[in-house]
Parts: sequence; C-alpha cells; structure tokens
Amino acid sequence: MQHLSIFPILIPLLFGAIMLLPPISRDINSQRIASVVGTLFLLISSAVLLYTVNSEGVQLYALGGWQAPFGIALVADKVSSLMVLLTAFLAFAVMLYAVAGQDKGGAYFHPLFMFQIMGINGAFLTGDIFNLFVFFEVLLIASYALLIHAGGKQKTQATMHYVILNLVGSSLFLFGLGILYGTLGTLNMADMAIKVGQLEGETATLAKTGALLLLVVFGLKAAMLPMHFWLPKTYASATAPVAALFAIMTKVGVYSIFRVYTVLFGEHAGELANIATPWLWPLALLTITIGAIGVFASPSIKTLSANLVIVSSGSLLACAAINSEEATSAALYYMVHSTLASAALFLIADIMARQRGKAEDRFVRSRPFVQPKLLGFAFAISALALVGMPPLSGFVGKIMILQATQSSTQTMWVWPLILLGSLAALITFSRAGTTLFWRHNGTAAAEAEPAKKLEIAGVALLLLASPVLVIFGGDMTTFTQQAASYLHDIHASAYQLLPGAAQ
Amino acid sequence: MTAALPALTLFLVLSHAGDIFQGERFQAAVPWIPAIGLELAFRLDGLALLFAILILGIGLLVILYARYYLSAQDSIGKFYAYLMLFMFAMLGVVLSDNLIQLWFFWELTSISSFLLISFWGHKTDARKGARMALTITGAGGLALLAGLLILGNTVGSFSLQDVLDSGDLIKASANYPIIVVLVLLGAFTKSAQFPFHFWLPNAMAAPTPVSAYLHSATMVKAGIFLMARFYPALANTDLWFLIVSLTGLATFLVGAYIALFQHDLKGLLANSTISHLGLITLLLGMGTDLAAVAAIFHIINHATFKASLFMAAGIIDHESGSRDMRQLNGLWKYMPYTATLAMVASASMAGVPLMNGFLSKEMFFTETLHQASLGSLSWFIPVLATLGGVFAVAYSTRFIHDVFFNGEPINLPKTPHEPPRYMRVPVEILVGLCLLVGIFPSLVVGDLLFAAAGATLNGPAPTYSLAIWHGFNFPLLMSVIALIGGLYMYHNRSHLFKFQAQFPTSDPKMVFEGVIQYLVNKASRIISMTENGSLQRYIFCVLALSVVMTASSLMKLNTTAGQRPEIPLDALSITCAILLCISALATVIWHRRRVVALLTLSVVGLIVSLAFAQFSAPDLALTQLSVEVVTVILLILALFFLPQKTPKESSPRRVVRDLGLASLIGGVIGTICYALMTRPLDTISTFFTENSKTGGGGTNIVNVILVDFRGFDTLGEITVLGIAALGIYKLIARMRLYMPSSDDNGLAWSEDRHPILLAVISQSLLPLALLVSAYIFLRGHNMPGGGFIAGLITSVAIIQQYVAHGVEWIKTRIKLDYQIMIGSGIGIATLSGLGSWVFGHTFLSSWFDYFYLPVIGKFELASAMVFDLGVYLTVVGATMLILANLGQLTTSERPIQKEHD
Amino acid sequence: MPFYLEIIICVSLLIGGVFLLVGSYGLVRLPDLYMRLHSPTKASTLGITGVLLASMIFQSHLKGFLSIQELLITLFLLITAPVAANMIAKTALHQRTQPVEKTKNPELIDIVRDRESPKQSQHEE
Amino acid sequence: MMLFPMPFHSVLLFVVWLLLNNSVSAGHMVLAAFFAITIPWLVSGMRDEHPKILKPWLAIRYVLMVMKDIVTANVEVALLIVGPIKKLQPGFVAVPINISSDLGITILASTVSLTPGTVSAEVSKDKAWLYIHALHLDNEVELIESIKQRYEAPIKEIFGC
Amino acid sequence: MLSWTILIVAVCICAALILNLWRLMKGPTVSDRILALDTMYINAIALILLYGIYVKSALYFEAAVLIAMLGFVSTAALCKYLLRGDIIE
Amino acid sequence: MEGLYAFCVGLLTACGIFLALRGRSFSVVIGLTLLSYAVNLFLFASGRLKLNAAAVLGESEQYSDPLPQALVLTAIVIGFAMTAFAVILAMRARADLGNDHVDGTLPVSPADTAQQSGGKP
Ligand code: NA
Ligand code: NA
Repeated sequence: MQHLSIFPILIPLLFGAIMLLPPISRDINSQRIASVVGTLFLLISSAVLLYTVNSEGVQLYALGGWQAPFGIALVADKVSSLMVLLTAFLAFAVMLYAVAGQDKGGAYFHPLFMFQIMGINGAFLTGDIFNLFVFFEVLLIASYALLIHAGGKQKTQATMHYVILNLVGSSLFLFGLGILYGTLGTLNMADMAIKVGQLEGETATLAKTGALLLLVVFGLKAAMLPMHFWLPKTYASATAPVAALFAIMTKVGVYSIFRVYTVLFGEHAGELANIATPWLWPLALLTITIGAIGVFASPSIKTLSANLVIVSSGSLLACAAINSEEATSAALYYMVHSTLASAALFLIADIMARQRGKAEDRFVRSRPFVQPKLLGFAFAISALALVGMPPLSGFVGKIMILQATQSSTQTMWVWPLILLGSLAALITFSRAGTTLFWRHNGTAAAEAEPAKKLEIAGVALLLLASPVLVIFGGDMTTFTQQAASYLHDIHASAYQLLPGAAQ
Repeated sequence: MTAALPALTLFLVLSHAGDIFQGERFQAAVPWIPAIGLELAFRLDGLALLFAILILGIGLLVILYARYYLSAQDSIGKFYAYLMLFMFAMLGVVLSDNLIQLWFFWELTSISSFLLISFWGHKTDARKGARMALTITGAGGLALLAGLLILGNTVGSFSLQDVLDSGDLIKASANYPIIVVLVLLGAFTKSAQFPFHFWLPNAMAAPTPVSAYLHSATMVKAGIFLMARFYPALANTDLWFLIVSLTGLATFLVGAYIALFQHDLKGLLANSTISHLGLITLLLGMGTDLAAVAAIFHIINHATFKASLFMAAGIIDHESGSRDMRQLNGLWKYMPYTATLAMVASASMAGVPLMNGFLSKEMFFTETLHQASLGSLSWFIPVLATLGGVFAVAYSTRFIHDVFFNGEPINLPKTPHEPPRYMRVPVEILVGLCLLVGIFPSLVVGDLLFAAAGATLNGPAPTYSLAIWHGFNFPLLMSVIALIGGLYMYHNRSHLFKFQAQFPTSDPKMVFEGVIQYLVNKASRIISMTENGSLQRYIFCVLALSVVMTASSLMKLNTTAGQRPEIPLDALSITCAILLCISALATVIWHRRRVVALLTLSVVGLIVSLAFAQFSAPDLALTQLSVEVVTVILLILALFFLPQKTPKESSPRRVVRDLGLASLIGGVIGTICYALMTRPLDTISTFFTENSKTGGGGTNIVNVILVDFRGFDTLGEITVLGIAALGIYKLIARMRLYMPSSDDNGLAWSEDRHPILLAVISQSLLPLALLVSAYIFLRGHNMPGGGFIAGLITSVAIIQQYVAHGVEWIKTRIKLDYQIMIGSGIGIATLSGLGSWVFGHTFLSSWFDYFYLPVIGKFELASAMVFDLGVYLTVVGATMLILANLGQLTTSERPIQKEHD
Repeated sequence: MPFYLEIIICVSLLIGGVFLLVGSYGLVRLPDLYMRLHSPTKASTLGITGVLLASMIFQSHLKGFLSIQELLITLFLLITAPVAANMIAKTALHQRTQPVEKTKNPELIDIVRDRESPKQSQHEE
Repeated sequence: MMLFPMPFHSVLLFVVWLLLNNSVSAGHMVLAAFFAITIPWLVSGMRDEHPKILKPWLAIRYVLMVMKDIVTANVEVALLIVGPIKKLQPGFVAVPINISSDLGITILASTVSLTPGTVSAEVSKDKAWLYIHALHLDNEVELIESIKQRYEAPIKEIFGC
Repeated sequence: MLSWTILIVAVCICAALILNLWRLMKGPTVSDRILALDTMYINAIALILLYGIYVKSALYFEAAVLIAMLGFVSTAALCKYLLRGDIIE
Repeated sequence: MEGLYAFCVGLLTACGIFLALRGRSFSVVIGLTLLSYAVNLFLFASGRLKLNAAAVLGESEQYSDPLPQALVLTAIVIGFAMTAFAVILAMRARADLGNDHVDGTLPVSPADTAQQSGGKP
C-alpha cells in the first residue's frame, strides 16, 4: 500500500469531517458506530503499517509529491509507527468505553475525538518540524474542546490554565522555529539534522537558543518540572475517556524530545551535540521526584493517576537525558506500557467514582461498590502495572530504564529515584486499594450504575495489553531496540530520508 | 480439587528426588526478555527440592486445614485462588535459575501474601497489617531488584548458575558491598529480620492457615532461601558475617524476648518465628559450611513445628473463639488430643530432646561455639545464643501451660471442644514429622539435607552427623541451661511481666501508620506549595525557564550584528515604529480600561499589517488585517460579558518582577531577532520560486506553498480552525452569562438597537464584500489573496449584518448550517487531496492545466482551487459558528440545544 | 513617464497629502468631539481621493492600461464614512459627551439622544 | 426580475468586478455577469424591501452634484479647520424630513455628512427629523432650506416617495 | 519630482498618523479615540497607496481595499458596543 | 531598519508577556494577542527583511523568502483559532466561576487586607 503511512492521519480526519455532516451528525448512535468503525480501521491500518515498516523498512510519504526537504514528508519508521499503533489501540479501547455513555454530556465528542487522534498521529508521523507544530496545535485545540466535555466548574478552570499555558507554549514554539529556520534555512527534520552538523560559531549559538526554546515547549507538553503544574488538575478534572486519551498526550512531548534531540541535536550535531542533556538531566530527575511526592500526596485515584503520569514523564525524560540506544529502547517500551496502564486507571477511576456516590474516587470511607470483584480485579491489575510489579509490564519498563543508566553518576541518581517512586506508588496504591474496597459503610448506593459491557470491554482491552507486553516482552524489546538504534543512527534516520542528500 | 495440582506437582518434584540425592541438578531455560536479562529458567537442585517439598507439602496440609477453618461467609474459592497463586510464586522463587525471574516471583509472593493477609479486608487490622507487610516487603523487593541488577551486571549474566560460579569475581568487585547490602535488604525484610521484624506480628490478622503457611513455613523463609541461594556468591566475607550474623543474633533475641510477653497466641508464635528466623540468619552469617547445614536443617524443623503450632493455635481460636492467653486456660480438659499435639510441637520449638528442634538447636549451639570472627568478643555469641534459648523455652512453656493448664477458661465466647477429624490431620502429620525427624534424623531427612546443603554451598556438603546423642559437650550444656533457665524464667514470669510493663508499649502498626501519614502530610504540603493553583506562577515558571535556557546560551554570542547589510532607515518606518511602540505600551498601561486597550491593540495590529506590506508580504498583510478585525469583534463581544474594567490588584513588587521578566524575554527575543536578520541565510526557498509556476501552476509563491508545497500544513490549519469552532460551540452551549444592564459608568444602554443608517448601508455592503471576497479567492493562486482571506472577508461581511440587524433578523433570512460548512470544508479539502490517489500520486498532489474556451479565452483550472474552496468554507463556517452562536446568547431565545442528552 | 502625467500625479498626491494632514490636524485641534467629527469625514475623504487619483493614474501608466481599481476604495469610503461618523456621533451623544459651550441649540442635545422630535418636546414644555 | 432580484446591485457588481480586475476581457465579462447574477441571488434574502430607483438619470445627476459638493465641502472644512477656531460657531440643527423610506433617509443623511460643514448625528424615532451637527452655523433656516432643496427633493424624486 | 512629492506626502501622512495617535492617546472620550482610530485607517490606506506608487507595484491595492472595508466594520462594532453593550443581539 | 524591527519585536514580546502575567482573563488574552504579533513578526523575520520583493512571480526583480510567509500565515490562522477559543473560554469561566480571574478565585487584594487589619476607627 503506497499510501499506508498517511492512513493514520486521514482516517480520523475524514471520519471527523463526516461526523459533522448529516445524516451522521444528527444522531448520536450513528456517530458512535462511525467512531468505533473509524478507530477500528485506524487500528487495523496502524497495525499493517507497523508490520510493513518492520518488514520493508521506513516508509516515506512525500505529500503533494514534493520530495523532502522541499515538501512535507511523513516518516513512518519503527518509532513513529509504534507510537501510532499505540495511539490507535488506545483510541479504540477508549472509544469502546466512551460509546457506552460518556460521550454524552456535550456536543461534538466524536468528531473532536477523531481530530484529536488525527493530531496525535500527525505529530508522530510528520518529518517536518513546522508540520509538527501544526499537528501539535490540532491535538491541542481538540484537547481543549474535549477537556470541557460534560462541563463543570473544575473543568472550566483547569481548561483555562491548560489553554493559556499552551498558548504561551505555542508562542515559544514559533520563536524556536523561527530561530531554527533563520539559522538552518530548512524545515525537514532530516535535512535539519544534516545541516545542524555544519553550523559553527555564532550561528550555532543562535540555533542553540532555538533548540532550547523547543525543549521548553516539549517539556511543557511532557509535564517536565517546573512546567508540570497544569497536569494533575487538568487530567483529574477531565471526563474519563478524555483523561484516558490524554495519557498519550505527554508522550507526544516526550516523543518530540526524542526526535529532535537524538536525531537533530544528537551525537552528530557538531557544536550542538547533545545540547539538551545538561538541562534534561536535572529536570527529569526533579520531575520524577515531584511526581513521586505528588503520588504520595494524592487524595483520589484520578489525581494519583495524573501524578503517575508525571512520574512516567520524568522517567522518560531521564531516558532522553541518558541519550543512548538502550535508554531510548527502554523509553519506547515504557511509553507503551505506561500509556495504556494509566489510561486504564483513569477509566477504572471513573467507574469507581460513579459507584461510590459522593465519595467519588477519593480515599475515604464510603458505600461499597456495586461490582467489587470486577473493579477490584481491574484496579489490582492496573495498580500492579503502574507500580511496576511483576507479573505486569511495569517491571520490564522499569528494569529497562534502570539498566539503561550507563555511568555510576547516572545510576546513583536514577536508581534511587525510580525505586523510591515505585515504593511511593506501592504505598499509595495499597492505601487506596484497601480503603476503596474494604472500608465501607452502608450498602451500595441505589443510584450507582454498574459498569456497562462496553466499558468493561474498553478497560479489559487496555489491561490486557499489560500481560501481553510481558509475555511477548522479548519480541517487543527487540523491536524497541531496533527502533532505538534506528533513531540513533544518523545515516538511517536522516541521510536515507533525503533523496538528494550528499553523504 | 484445589489440592490436586499441588499434589501432582509434589509428586513430580519428588520423582526427581532420587536423582537429586545423587547430586544431580535439573536445569531448563527458555529465552524470554533478553533486554532485561530475563529468561524463563528453572533449576531443581537440593535446596530447591527442599523448599519445593516444604511449599507443596505444607501447602497441601494447609489446604486441607483451611477447608475446615474458614467459615461459611468466607469465599473459600477466593482463598484457594490466592493460596495457589502464592504457592506458585513461592515455587517460582525457589526453582528460579535466573536472577530477574527470581525477583519476578519474589514480588509475586509479596503481592499474593498481601491478598492473603488482607483476606478479611473489612477488618481494620487486616488492612493495616497487609499494607504494612506489603510496604516493607515491597521496599525490600525494590532493593533486591537493584541488588540483583548490579549483581547481574557485575557478573555479566543474569543466569543464577553463572552468578553462583562467580563468587570470587563478585567479592572482588567494587560493587560487592552495595550488592550485599541491597540483596540482604530484600532478604531481611522478607524474613522479618530486625529492624524490619515488626510487620510479621501484624500480619497475623490473616486467617490462621495463612499464618501457618506463609509466616512459618514458606514466605518468611524466602528471605532465608535468598541468603542460602546466594551463599556461594556473597557469603564468607567479613562484611557478610557482620551484617548477617549480627542482624540474625539481634533478631533471634528480640523475637524471643517479645514472644514471651505476647498475650495473643498467634502473636507469640509470630515473634517466636522472628526469633527462629534470626537464628537461621545467624547461622547463615557465620560463614562456615557446617553452620549452613545447621541453617538448612533448622529451616526444615522450624517449618514443621511452627506450622503445626499455628494450626493448633488456629484450632484453639476456631473452637474457643479466642486467642488471648489471659482468657484461655485449662483447655486440656476440653481438647486433650489437640493439646498433646501442641505440646509435642512446642517441645520441639523449645528444643527438647527427641524432637527435631533439639537437633538443629544443638547444631546451632555447636556453631556458635566455633565462631571466632568477632575476635576476643566471640564468646558473646554462644552466651547470647543460650539466652535466646532460655527465652525460647520460656515462651514455649507459656504456650503450653498458659493455654492448656493454669486453671479454668475465662469468658470464652464458645465452649471449646476438639476440632473436626480432618482439621487435625495436618497437625498430626506435622507433629509426627517432628518426632520422626527428631528420633530418626538421618533416615528421614538425611538425603534431603545433604542435597540441600550441597546445593547451598554450590559444592559438596561437609561431613556432619545427624545423631541424637553426641555425648556430653558444651552444646548439650547450653541446651540444659536453656531448658532449666527457660522453665525458671517462666515460673518467675510475673517479675518479668512487671518489669516489661514499665515500658510504654507502642503498637508498631500505629507508629508505622503515623510515619506514613506524616509523610503524606508533608508531601501534600509540598504539592500544595508548588501547585498552588496560580496560573500566573505557572506561566512565570515556563517563561523563566525559557529565558534562563536561551539567555545562558546567548551569552556566548560575541557580536549581535552579523555581516548582512542592513536596510537603511526611513521616516515612514520610524513613524510606524513609534506608533507601534506607543500603542503597545499604551495597551499595557491601559489594560485595565479594556475598551481603550482594545483600541490601542487595533493600532498595533494595523501597524503590524503595514509592516508586512512594507517588507514584501502582501498576503500576510491581508491576512493579518482580516484576522485582526475578527479578533477585535470577538473581543468586543467578550467585553460585554466580562467586567469592563480590571481592578488593580498586582502588588508593586509583582509588577516589578513581571516587568523584569518581560523585558528580559523581550530583550532576548529582540536580540535573537536582530542577530538572525543581520546574518546571511541559505534556504530551500529557491526551490519554491523556481517550481511555483511550473510545478504548482501559480505565480503567488506564498499561496502555492500554502495550497500545494505545504498544503498539508494548511489542511491542519483549517482543521484547527474547525475544531476551535466546535469547541467554542461546546463552551457556549451550556453557558449562563451575566448581562450587564448598563455600561461601566452606570449608563443604561441606548435603546436604539439597530441604527437605521448602519442597517441600510450594511445591506448594500454585503454584495460588494462578497464580490471582493470572490475576487480575492479567485486571484489567490496568482496574486495575493486566497481562500482564507476570502473566507474571512465573507465572514466579516456577514458579521456586519449581524451587528446591523441582529440575530433574529438574520435567522429569518439566512439558512446556513455553519457546522455543515465546517464539515464539508474540511471534507472537500481532504477529498481534493485524495483525488490524486486516483492518478497514483501521493496525497495532496496538485493538478492544473490551462484550457481555452471560445469567448472566454484561456483560463486555468487547478485542484488547488478545490482545496482552497475547502479552506474558504471552513473559515466561513468556523468564524460564523463562533460569532453567530455567541450572538445568540443574549437573545430572548436560548440557543437550540444540540446536546445528546 | 510623460511630464504632464507626473505633474498631475504630483498635484493630486500633494492635495491628498495636505488634506489628510489637515483632516488629522483638525482632529487634534478642534475643541469638541462633534466638531472633530467633521474633519476626518471630509478632509480625509478628499485627501484619500487625491492619493487614490494619483495612484490610479500612476498604476494605469505603469500597466499600460486604464487602472481604475482605486475607485472601489473611494466607493467604499463614500458609503461608509458618513455611517461611521453617524455611529460615532450617536455614541458621543449616548455617553453624554458635552459640546463646547458656544454650540447653538444645546437644548436639542437631549432630544437628539432620545431620538424624539423637537416639536413634540416643545409641546410638552 | 427572478434573474435580477437587485438590478441596481447587479449592475454595480458587474462594474465593480471589471474595476477590480482592471479588465474588460470576455472572460472577465462572463465572470462579472456570473457574479452579478449569483451574488444578488445569494443575498436577496438578506434584505429589507427598498424602493426602486425610478429615475436613474436623475440619480446620476444627483451623484455628480454631490461629488462636486464633496469637493467644495472638503475645501471649506479644511479652511475652517486651519482658520481661527474661536470664530467657529458650531451647533445642532433639527431638519424636518418627509422621506418615507429608510434607504432615502440614509442617502440623505450620508449626503449631508459628506457635504459642507454638516454631519448627520441622528434620525428621530419617527423618522421625521434629521439631526445634524454643523461645524459653523451661520444661518439655521438657510441650512435647513438648502438641505431640503438641494438633497431631499431629488432623493424623493429618484425613489418616488 | 515624483520622488520628492512622494517624500513630502509621506511626511504629511506620517504627521497625520502621529496626530491621530495623539488623539487616540489623549481621548478624552472613547468616541474620540474611535474617531482617531477610524482616521488612522484612512491614513493607512493613503500610506499603502503611496507606498504602491513608490515601489511601482499594484500588489498593495487589496490591502487598501481591505482596510477600507474592515476598518468600517470595526468602527461600527466598537460604537455599537458602547451604545448597546452587545454587538450581536 | 533591522535594529528598529528587532526592537519592535522585543517590545511587543515584553508587552505581551507582561500582560499575560496579569490576573484577569481579558488582560491575558490581550497579552497573548500582542505576543502573537511579536511571534509572527519574528517568524517572518527569520526569512530576512527585503523591500519591494513580494514573492509573486513577475511582480518584482528579486523575491523575498516565501516560506516564512507561508508559515506565518498558518501561524496567524492558528493563533486566531486559539485566541478565539481562549476568549470564549474566558467568558465561560466568568459564567461558571463568577469572576474573570484566570485562577477562578479572587486573590485577597492588599487593599482589602489593609482595610481588615487596619481596623475601623
Ligand atoms: Na492463659
Ligand atoms: Na446577542
């Protein structure tokens, strides 16, 4: 399939547009069917894409027939197609959950969801830095709109903060892009990677400022300290499917950091080699720290999951700072794992909150659940995965990250933080679990609604991923290692993508 | 049913026993996740066999026992599931031949034990006890992981066999102390070694079968197993000896001491377990091969007598309703058979001859005597060991005397009686074993012990004799002292109890919870300090970080100006710059008078457009102008619903701080901007200039870039616009706004809703504006213009109608569904891109050609125009969806709810 | 460029420039809003017409054919300037902006604001 | 009429299109005609009923006259502005009008604004009075008379109301 | 000659713009400021056309048309706001 | 000219950021608008300034860099969409939270505290 690599962008885009048109726009049920079908298509095409990339190598897609570096090119390599498949899987599972009823409570949930996916996939696939900006904006604006889904004061306020911070971030993004274009004269990331190496002297200094501004922007998306403040409230206030979908959002920032600071400003960048590391390193560690503290302080599951997202971001950023193939491989595995696990937890938190009456998902004594066994099982699985305890995928990612630290200084900092972070999560989860499931008064609330079948199916899909990631951990890690070595190999990740590039 | 699986497994394991006794070792490995060193690797050697037999054998007995122990309300299925899970995990630990896999199962034991301890989760004790156990063992597990990873990295392999074979390498490595400490942390926490011992008594909130199984025979032994397993790799150094044996000694004494003062039967047993675990640890720490043998032997013995004692305690609890030794008295009368069994087991615990406990304790005493690692202080160890023995005898005696004799029961909830037949069977078997081992040691466990010891030492086991009688020697003397001293101590226990009562008792549970709560509070304080909910602070952080990052690298810029010649200044530009700067500053100064700020902002926008025009960007000028107007209209709309003035609320200090940051960033950005502009640049843009006409079919290069070279950006851009409109619609749909009845001066609004002149003129302007927008649209490809600007012009023209005539008037006259416009706009743009697929080109490949028609002449058709039409429709649809819906907010008729609820 | 064309262009440009300046000068100089309203609506309209005329001639010469696009701008301005002035006047009246004291018929102001008819109000008096 | 719901606008649009494109080529004629038909057709719904121009030639004469007045007005006003301000005698004037259509009133008001020294400030609710502000009010009655004669009368005649 | 004239006219327009700005800053009423902005739009049109003559290009014409059209809309909207608060009602 | 241009960009940035740091949604929106002007000018300048060089074939002898112009166009549109959303969100926040403070809660102003602590005579 010649056009395979653009499917992950076009499918959600077309489905989103069609859902704005009659007759589908008039009826929620047909929108639901369209959404599920759309995400299923997306899942299939993403899987085929990954398979194709794995068997045939990188898929380049020159939009409009204009070859890079002049036109915009999509680059489906192992890294991006993995992320796209992850997004598709997440989207499908979350959509199953959403169509059970959470999509009500506001207009346009389905088209917005589709556009959000489109933005995320676009950001993963694009090989052009300005196009990356555009897709960032697509996913951001869709996320703004989804955040306010189903209304409420907290949502409004959290959205306000999120929107304005990101507007500032977008401005910085453009400043950074302007500087990079003004020094490199090109926008294609592969072309930039090649040209960066030739920069010297003051032009290089200028380019560095631009690169660092981009780091701030990506750091903001990835919730890097001190720019993580927006995350807990934003995620905790979002409607469950939205929060679950947001689990991938910080990963977009992390992914961009990997793309930009390993390919563009990696080993080969001459004077600008590894410019992000001195900043990423301390900030990543501090992010893990504040995330772990946040985990410890969390009063409710949603906040807990949000803080876990921060911890995972910090861990991924630490991998980016280590800047080695092993670290990147670890990050890729961990990214897949933590995205799905935290998404599942957001959904479970929602089901729980709906069954506990006023107590919602807070760690206080309350009425018992309507479906204690089901929820307990789901909760336990997601908790184990997120804490990083065997037999679920968290431990693999954790060990990979630990193993990726190379110098003893790195080990000295990363290991205690990651392990203590796990301990904080373990303690909080055990406190949470025992309180939520065993500290009861009264009987199950009459108005509490049990989880619907589709909701369970969505959660189950997400949870199932975790053991699968362990069982097929060997294949999975082989894949991430290949993907990582591709990313770190400038000849593969830059020179090969430019038909006319001088070697 | 449940028992079938363990029984089968036990059978399988035992079927290999013969070979193992011959010194064989079974190993099997399948690769799993090589990236983390994990492979599916199992080994069955003497040590593994010993533990497997313990786990499966006692497991079977516990399954049988639990069948009678649990009440009808308890879900026995759940219990068995957890138990099987635990059994599986334990087997995994002992059979692992890979470090990571070992840890994998190690953590599984923590999890399954958490589930078992909290089986009665409705009880506070159970929840807290389980949490504590999980926290301690979990923390230890993490330390263990770190230790194993370093160990594996040091050896270069995660295969257990490789590790065991590289003892010298490990001990020579600089990492050795770290490895030892981390691995031992894992072991000590699991085996409840001092100072981590406190979780074990609190884990007694679990059902008794769990205690019997986990907290005597198996889980707590996992830590011991770990030390035994890594014995060849890590032991036999001074560091090992110091840490392990001293910890073991301390645990041995502390456990024994505390056990004596427990009133709860299970509490006594738990602390006695701690003490015995300490004993084994002490043995493992000593570093001699014989000590290791003694340790292994005691593992077997402790498992048998302690499991039976727990079961007996469970029977007592079950049949009398209490475990409090102050209530329980004289049960001999009610359950003599059980009492007998318990007495035998206790005797073993106390180390009475003819019992298995005696044998291993003798070996223990022997080893303490041969210990010289503490130099001249080595005599301490046998003395303290004997003291521990005294306490052991004392609490064993208490267990028997205080429960089965010592008067009549007090206020028992139930009248005690013998348990059901089959509930006793497991106890009988275990007690029988105690005796059998005690009397015929080498016959019963000789082979097993020998194989296990060999496996532990990763070599041949030393020579030892498993005899009941070794003649009169020091160990025997120590045993005698312990027995007599223990009985004496028990007899005079009231003094001791009084002595103990002076000390304030502290419930470790409360302390632990208190510590956790303290940490949680601290954490909450930190979080609420950092995430204080102030957006301004968040923005400040982002900006401060970016300024620190950029400024730090900008410092290295020696000269700001580059080589590129600058354009000379002219009066016009200076005037415009003055206008721009003054207006911008005025906007800042007057930002609290909102309407005025809006006016000055408009000036800024106007000048920016002029600047674009001046510097050869007519398209930008046009776009900026039209966007500017729509933005201002939007802001005016917003002004009505927002307060019209801003109160003054920033403190001078904050103003200065913000001014500082703002000017710093402004300075940085200005500097970079200047530095960039004055340096030459080699760009890819010549390609666009060369291919615009030939490849894109248009002379307006910017537009060709927008709809062709980088049409994908534009597709994204209109999607953003469309999404924004949808989002805004969502925002508006549930908005309930304040509508001021007067302006900020308190003046009532004018009554003239639609000024006549404005209304009439607007109607005339509309067709003209549409024509202009058609013009701009059509010429866009070749001249400044295009779908976006055309769309905005159309929108502004329609908005003008709204302003002049109001929503109601428009509603009756115009039937446009803006949502459909957005959808079809995005759809058309996408489809125009998909069209190229038909011709085998990539998405958004453009097509254009020149045609000739009579009369009309030559004209161009291009797919880019279809794309641009999509842009146009989206822009109009989005802008109008926003503004028209916003306008409807104040009309008497609320917006039609398109919600799906 | 032929000299006569250049002259015409220069003259119209100068007229335009001067009138624009005068219009803006009046905006600064005149004492009250109602009077200021006159200067941009008129002086500036003529000023812009001058510049437009010059531009028209110049562009026609440049392109070699009659370029009268600029008439469109004139058309727009002629249509919109009076309405803009009217709206601003209405706003000023609504906001109780007082004219200079020497203004004739000051009693009309309240009537104008309320859009009453003068005789009617006189009757009521 | 179905084809040209707004004949005046159609003509205007046709001309303006050619103006915009600076071309009278056949292709642009066709396009101009196309827009002259489609745009009025599109927006005809968005209109109140307005009187038709009954006397187009008079209308053209009126436009030319106003043009001339605009030039004089501008010169006059310019002189007033740069001249001594103290001598200026501003004032409000109520002009009675008896044009019934909104379009007529608007045209009158616009004309007044564009011509010597006067700005239309307001139209009374009953549309019987046009309030104007004069920059220099010598003779109120004369001003009213000149407005009525010079502008109101032809407008009434053009639209026949 | 033309270039000199352009210079003079440019100075005139610059001066006019500065005067507009002065009125915009001075006020005193919001109506004054709106009037100043409206006049500024007209001067900006003149400026663009003059620039077009200066650089001998017709590319800037549309910008002038747009200012003429859109400037009015924003003036009208601002006035409507001051009159009625809600500009689309 | 470049210096003047850069100065203006810097000033706009500073003004925008200062306003974005104020507490009220309207000020923030105005500030972000100013900031986006600065951003657009900056991005535009990354292609270097050229006079009389519009990127339209046949209209000038040399052409300014068209690529940043196209980028700025995209940025303007996106900025517009974002600003629009932010404006309406500000209104929604006022409706939901009762005030227009970006934090949704009114800070205790120094004046108020002074009044409270200063005590009444
Ligand atoms: Na007793
Ligand atoms: Na309204």
